Amino acid sequence: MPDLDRHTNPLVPTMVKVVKIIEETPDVKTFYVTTDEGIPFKVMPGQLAMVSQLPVGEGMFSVSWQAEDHLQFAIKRVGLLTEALHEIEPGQTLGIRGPYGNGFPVDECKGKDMLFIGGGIGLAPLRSFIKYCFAHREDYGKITILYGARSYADLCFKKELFEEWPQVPNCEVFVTIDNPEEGWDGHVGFVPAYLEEINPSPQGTIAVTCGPPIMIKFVLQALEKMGFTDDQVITTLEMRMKCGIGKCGRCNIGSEFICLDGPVFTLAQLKKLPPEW
Amino acid sequence: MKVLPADKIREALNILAGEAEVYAPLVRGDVSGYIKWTDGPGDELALDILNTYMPPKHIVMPQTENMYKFIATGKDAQVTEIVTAEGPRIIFGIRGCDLQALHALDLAFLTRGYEDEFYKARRQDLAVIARACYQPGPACFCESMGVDRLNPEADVVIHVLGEQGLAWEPKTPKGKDITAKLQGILVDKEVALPQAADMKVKVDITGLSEKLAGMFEHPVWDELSSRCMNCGVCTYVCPTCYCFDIQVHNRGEAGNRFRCWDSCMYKEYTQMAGGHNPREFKKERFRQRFLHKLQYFNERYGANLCIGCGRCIIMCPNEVNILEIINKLKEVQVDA
Amino acid sequence: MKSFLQYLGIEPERYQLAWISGSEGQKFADIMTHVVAEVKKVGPNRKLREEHE
Amino acid sequence: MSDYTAKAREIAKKLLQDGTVAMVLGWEKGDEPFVSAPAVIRDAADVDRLVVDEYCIHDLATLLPDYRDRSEKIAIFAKGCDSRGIVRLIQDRVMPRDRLYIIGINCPGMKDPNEFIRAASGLSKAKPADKAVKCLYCQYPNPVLYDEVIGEIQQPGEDKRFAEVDKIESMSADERYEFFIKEFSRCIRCYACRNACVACNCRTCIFDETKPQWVGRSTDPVNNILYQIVRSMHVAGRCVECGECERACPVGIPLMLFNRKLIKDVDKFFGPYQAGISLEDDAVPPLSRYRVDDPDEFM
Repeated sequence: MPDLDRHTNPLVPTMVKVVKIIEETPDVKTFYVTTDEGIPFKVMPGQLAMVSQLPVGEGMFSVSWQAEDHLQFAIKRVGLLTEALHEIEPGQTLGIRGPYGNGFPVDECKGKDMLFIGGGIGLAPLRSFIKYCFAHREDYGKITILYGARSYADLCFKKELFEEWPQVPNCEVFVTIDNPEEGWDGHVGFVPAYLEEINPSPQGTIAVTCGPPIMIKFVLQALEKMGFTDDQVITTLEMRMKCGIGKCGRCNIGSEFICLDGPVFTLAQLKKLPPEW
Repeated sequence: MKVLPADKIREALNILAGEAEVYAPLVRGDVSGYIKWTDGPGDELALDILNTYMPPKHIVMPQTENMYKFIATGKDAQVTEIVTAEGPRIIFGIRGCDLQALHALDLAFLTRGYEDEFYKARRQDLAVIARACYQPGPACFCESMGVDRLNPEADVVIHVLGEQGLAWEPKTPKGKDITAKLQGILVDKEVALPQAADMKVKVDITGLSEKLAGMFEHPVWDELSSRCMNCGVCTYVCPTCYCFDIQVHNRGEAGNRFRCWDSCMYKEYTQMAGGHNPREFKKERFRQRFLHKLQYFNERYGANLCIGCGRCIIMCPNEVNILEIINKLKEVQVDA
Repeated sequence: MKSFLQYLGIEPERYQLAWISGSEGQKFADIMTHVVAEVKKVGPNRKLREEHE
Repeated sequence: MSDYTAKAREIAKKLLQDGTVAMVLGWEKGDEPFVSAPAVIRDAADVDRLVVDEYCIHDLATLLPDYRDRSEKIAIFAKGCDSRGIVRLIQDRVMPRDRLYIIGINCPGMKDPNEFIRAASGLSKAKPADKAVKCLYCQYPNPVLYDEVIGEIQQPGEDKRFAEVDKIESMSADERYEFFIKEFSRCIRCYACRNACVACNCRTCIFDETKPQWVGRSTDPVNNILYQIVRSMHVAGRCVECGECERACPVGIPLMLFNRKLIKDVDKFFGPYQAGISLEDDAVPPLSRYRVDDPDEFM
């Protein structure tokens, strides 16, 4: 009989407690989870974890930040599990297993200027990398963050976006919303178009993008137009996942499994895979 | 050569079943499969049919397999038991094709990153008594898929001699242990092994995996998939298809999470909560199945995920035929 | 449905259907009493239960 | 049926050549004489691939929903049972009548290629039958709807469709339950019965629905039988008795015992009614319409 507290079975969750819940937008909440002994496991920016609410179900989420004593997940309400998660209150026990996936290439990006382009809930995975860059500020050059959502209400992490991140040295934050609305005097328009307006230089820069598939598609085109090479562009993919360990089969794109070999790919890697994402 | 006389086969299986779960090719009503040997009424040991309809994969990955039990009360939740099915198992009479399928499953479940502990528990104490296959069937093409049907890599190899019983050839220490248990009923005898018939169907797949890498968007997939109706028969009767789903079952506070076979043929398989489905249509799902078998698995693990048993050809209600597909894929021109 | 469940071997007493308007409180009570009495007659159901370990 | 093929090729060639249709859904030969397989022909030069012989058992109408969101006109070969399936698809608004050119086949009954393949494969010792199980009780050998028809008018056999249902009904409740549990214990939940069914044409099937999930995915006799209860109730009054579900079943579950029971009940409570024999308004399946005098007994 395996030891339930210290089992090593990658398909069986460890129990964690939700200690704090933040309402980011009408349909996004951030959950802080931890155990009595501290964080359940260490994660690198961009890595994933399988979160389960017993008995509802399990879902793969990107860890939006690993703090000293807890993990954060920003979760959008889209399906059965996420609806259930949005109902819970602090003190709830959840299951968690991971970390899964490759994460962002934080070391390879050292010494570069960083351009982060996010849309909607796509900022959640980017945030782990952005905050990592801030925590190791001297390792990275200029940091540019471009973020858009449908409306002001739909912007995630507002406090960081408007108050904290713009204060970081050598960091610029651009925010846009899809349609004009009262009280918003910032930029209006889609992310790819705004990106072209800002027209960042590809020189010594790594672009990291995450968002809805259609946004990613146009952002990639825009970056290419601006002269970014395929090696300079990083994106994260999503697929339906069940096991998280490259066994159950469904999250493959070609012979790569998103849960194991991804979710982070450079555009150069993606172009070698079948266009099924 | 050791020989297990025909009239002692049942006795031998009963002896082995006393110490391990024994899975043997049995016919039970309309179906045949590697079914747990209980010497029960209605089960007929099938050494005289070519192969069983259902593959032996369920021995290492049951169609429904409990993973762990839990209790969830209010805000609390805990896992109460991890169900790992350890213990000795013996597969009796498996052929080279199905054995190679098992090796492909080993690659998927035990290599490249994580080990699947549920699979491993069932696999590690598994002994294989494989059968040399002298008379391949008309849909068989295992040799083209690299199977050694006459010398399967197993703990014991048996050769079916008809009325004389089975020639019994232990190959490994594990096989010698099993043989020792049958000491009383095995006899030493000179026997002539059967004459091996040639395999009628041959297909050369050299270079196919590489060619397919450039054919993802080829229009031929439309034509090839037109006949398919996207049911999951081929994936479930395939000894190498291993995709699974993880599901939960609960009654009140207690429940268990289990996994069950899943199929890339179903729309739900890749349906994401947010609505997007990367393999929304029949063609995409069909293509996924064949590319997984003939290209992706090869790229990742260096082996084919098809072992030429022919079950999918035999069972498909709409006559989709993997041989025909391989041949057409080989024929089409790919623009460089 | 009733006929079909019966065909599967389920006792017909276990599946009953009636139209009751929101205003027919007494009818609701009567029918529920009737259903309970009928089901008690056939005893606990052992069929179509998930014996899922 | 020896002259059917030549006639079929001639018709298909003309339709493709004069642009009446963009594609033809028919059959072609596989690599064994007893294999005929569904085929899509788009080019008049390919019509010689077409065959119509005694192994053309597949209901091609099952493939029509693949083309529902397009606009090309399709020629389709249809036996009696298949034509009833086409009526279903038209009534269910899956395929408009004017997108179809139906080439009817007066059908003397088919052989099941799968029985032959299985017998030849060495996996089974069963002998293939001269007439497929699904054709034994056929009451509609001649198409009910067509633009053109091939072959001699066929006479249906004696109507013994419900003989086996009657047999089950004469058993005790416990015997019936035991019988069905035993049959369904071997179901592998491959959903071939669903996918082979022309009445199963929902865009999102209830069994693929995950929000919520209606039927458990675990394979055990009870969940298997619940799956089949839902499936057969879903096609009650719409099943055209083509028998494809039972033919497609890889483990030989007698699924028509479910369908025929429901056909019998629908006919008894709402009838006389036969699914898919007419496009008239009053031929809409009884469970798809409301009438104040609908009987309560079916509920």
